[in-house]
Amino acid sequence: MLDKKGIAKRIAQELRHNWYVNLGIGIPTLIANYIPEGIDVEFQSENGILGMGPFPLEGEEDADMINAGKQTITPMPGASIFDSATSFAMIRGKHIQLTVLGAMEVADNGDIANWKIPGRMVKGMGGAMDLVASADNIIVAMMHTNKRGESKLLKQCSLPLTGVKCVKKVVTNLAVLDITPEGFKLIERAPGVTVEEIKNATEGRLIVEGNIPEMKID
Amino acid sequence: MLDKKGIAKRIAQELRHNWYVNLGIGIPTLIANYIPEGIDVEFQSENGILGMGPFPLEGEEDADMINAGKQTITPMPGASIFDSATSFAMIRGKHIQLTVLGAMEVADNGDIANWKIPGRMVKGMGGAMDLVASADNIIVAMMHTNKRGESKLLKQCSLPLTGVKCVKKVVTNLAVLDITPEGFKLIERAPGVTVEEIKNATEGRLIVEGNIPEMKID
Amino acid sequence: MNKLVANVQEAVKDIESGMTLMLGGFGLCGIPENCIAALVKKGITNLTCISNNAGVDDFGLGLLLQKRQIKKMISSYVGENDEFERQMLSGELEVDLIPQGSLAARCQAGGSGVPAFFTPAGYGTEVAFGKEVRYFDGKPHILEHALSADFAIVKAWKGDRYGNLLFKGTARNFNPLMAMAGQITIAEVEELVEPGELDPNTIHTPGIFVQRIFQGEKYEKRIEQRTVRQRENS
Amino acid sequence: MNKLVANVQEAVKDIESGMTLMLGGFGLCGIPENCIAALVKKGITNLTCISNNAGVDDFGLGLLLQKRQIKKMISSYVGENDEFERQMLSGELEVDLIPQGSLAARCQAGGSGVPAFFTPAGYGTEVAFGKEVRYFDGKPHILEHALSADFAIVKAWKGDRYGNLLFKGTARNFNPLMAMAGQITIAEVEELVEPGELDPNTIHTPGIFVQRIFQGEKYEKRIEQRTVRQRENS
Repeated sequence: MLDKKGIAKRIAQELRHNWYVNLGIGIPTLIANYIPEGIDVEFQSENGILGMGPFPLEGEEDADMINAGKQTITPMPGASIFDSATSFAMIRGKHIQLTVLGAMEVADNGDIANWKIPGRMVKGMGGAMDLVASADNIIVAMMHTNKRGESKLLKQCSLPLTGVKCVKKVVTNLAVLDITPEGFKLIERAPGVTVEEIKNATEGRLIVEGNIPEMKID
Repeated sequence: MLDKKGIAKRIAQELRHNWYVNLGIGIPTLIANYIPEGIDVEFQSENGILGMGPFPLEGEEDADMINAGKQTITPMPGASIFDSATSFAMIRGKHIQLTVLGAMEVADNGDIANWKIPGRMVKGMGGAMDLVASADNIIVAMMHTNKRGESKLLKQCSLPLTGVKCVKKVVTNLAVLDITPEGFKLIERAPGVTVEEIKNATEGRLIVEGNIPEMKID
Repeated sequence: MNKLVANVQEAVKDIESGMTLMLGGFGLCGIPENCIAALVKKGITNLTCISNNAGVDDFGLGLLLQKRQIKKMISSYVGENDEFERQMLSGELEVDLIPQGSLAARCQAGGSGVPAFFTPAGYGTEVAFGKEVRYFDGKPHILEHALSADFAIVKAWKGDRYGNLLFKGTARNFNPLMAMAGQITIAEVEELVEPGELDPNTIHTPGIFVQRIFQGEKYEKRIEQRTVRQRENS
Repeated sequence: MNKLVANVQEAVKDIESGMTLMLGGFGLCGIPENCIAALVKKGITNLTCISNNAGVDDFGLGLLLQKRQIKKMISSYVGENDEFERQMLSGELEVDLIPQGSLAARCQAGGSGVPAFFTPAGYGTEVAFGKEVRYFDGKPHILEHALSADFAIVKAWKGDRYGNLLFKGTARNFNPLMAMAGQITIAEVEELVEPGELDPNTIHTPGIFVQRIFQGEKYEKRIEQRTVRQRENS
């Protein structure tokens, strides 16, 4: 079973050289710490920066330099700053090769819900709806089940949708799954996790074909 | 009767303090030379500059600093440069208080034609269609008749239109006319020009009410 | 083209109850602190505020929420604010949540004379309720309309009395877009400079979009998430 | 993110006959001189060129017109070019003339994932033939669609190997918009600088929009209308 760092490490293996990447808040943000050797990627944050670098050294925080999670950051050499319209032109215009975001629920047709629990939690969608409606390559990073042990990989989302038929891949603490026309296709198991455990934790249609390898995470 | 300079001088009287103004190619460009005392205006050129100043001194021409007529210009202190989309955002978004342009024909309902003579002259509309479709205050500067002595102020344009029902005022070598629901309303006569002469040179509906004053041009 | 006003009171003097305001900023980054404080003091109410976020409980637009001066918020993300959530869930506050990219594009469209455009964002979600759907290249899009406001209030780093603005870092965000979309646009700046000091080639907001400008005071520039990395041992 | 290519030949190597190209510039101001020369030399034909103007008889896109390499032009203003007018009136050249603001907005939309938008420009004229008309606030608008291209070719003043670009003066014009809209965008620059040399805060085109960059040579930067004023006697 993976912890959050493990999920981030596994998704980092999906990065390809020269990709522009948008990382959502939470687990996705951790991915920046595990970029594979020899892979050069640039991070976009939708509040208006491309070439986002590490957090500043203590005492060097700049209130005018934050990411979409409102965290203080630094720009890399070669970074650029732009307004919100240009930022979403990048996103909507498919200039970003990978988007990773968290979710409350994912359905086996690629629907995603991650912005609202009616009557209880209404934080808003932020940039998530633009991201999922536009990106060709969307990976969801999340726990396989919620705090009550219920599956978050569903036949159909019960919460208000963020986007329809858009998620391409899900990486959880238990497994890596592709979204296919037939449902969640199991690609890899987390270390020490059995196919049976994944089946039990997955409410949506699950396809298990042949031998399912265990993830390789160092 | 006015010459081109005279037309420009008369239109310059329409300028109001703190207006942003877009001047078309030809007679309109001359207006910049006759800004009344105490009136502060800023000129926009649709190729991407606000705060257009005079031509450069000889030897100081910069190929990267031109106006929409492709003439070398200089920026005024406080000028700004922008791309073509932002430039037309200013125009379409009604941020410009006055647009002056030339025309081949104007109809008495405010239609204008100035971009094409089918089969003979096809230079394109440039920014004219955006300007006339958007601006609330459009003045046409032109000769009252064409080279063959035919009226350019018509019941209906014969040439392909640039815009419909958009012109507010016409200043010609003979007269100043407002466009009203009833047609061209004669406002002023050029020095030495009679109402009769204006009537004879105007094919469209012409309204002459009361005494028509002569223009005051110094 | 002198757009300079003496101070913040002068800048907001004719903002009245019931008006629609756009306010720049992302979280607390790049918000017009002086104007918000003046609006709180003015005590006007029933405002409709278009702003990506709604501040935090005790800063930014949270200050106007505390005093119940806002009737309706049009935003994309309103977490980080308990009072907001309480007013919304209790129904005291109307809230229109829209995708961040659509919000940015709708402000820009409002200032650009583009009344409506198609975007894929929100298709198939409750954001699309009642909106026209059309397919382009086989992909569904929804029609979104331009936003405008009685006043747009933005915060810039530097500006001159012609209204030219330069923003700093990610404090730019929505500010240049909203500056385009206000019937009247007010800019507060950290530093007022002489016309000509800003390089015409790198001005972010040309002065034509700004009607009033003044130099703000005592910027707090609060940081929401102070994240730092360790200094390596030397 | 190294987008640097060795030279212009490398940059245009896979541009083929029949493709659609966007080319930045207004008149001869800010045109990609090196790439145009290389396309002439390559001798490819049947090109569709999206460019505000069509150059003059012996410079800019006029060079491609001379050699009959262009099948179709999508432009707003094509005066200043006799050969162009001859080819168009004789029917050798297809021409789609569109309002300048719509051209700019359609390129920007193409790069921004906005497939269509409404604009008032061209309503009631032949530009509106066959286009949807809709009223907003009582005013008629027409629906215009996004433009895109196999290659966008732009010219910048300075750029770095990440693809970040800075334009100079009014040579900016259509360049940043077209840079957004190319499947592949090629930038030729007068001066190549190291990443970090350009101020992130004032970059005009973020590198994400550029796939190839190289330093151009021997810029002629021809002036179409050399207008000057007299020096006052001193």
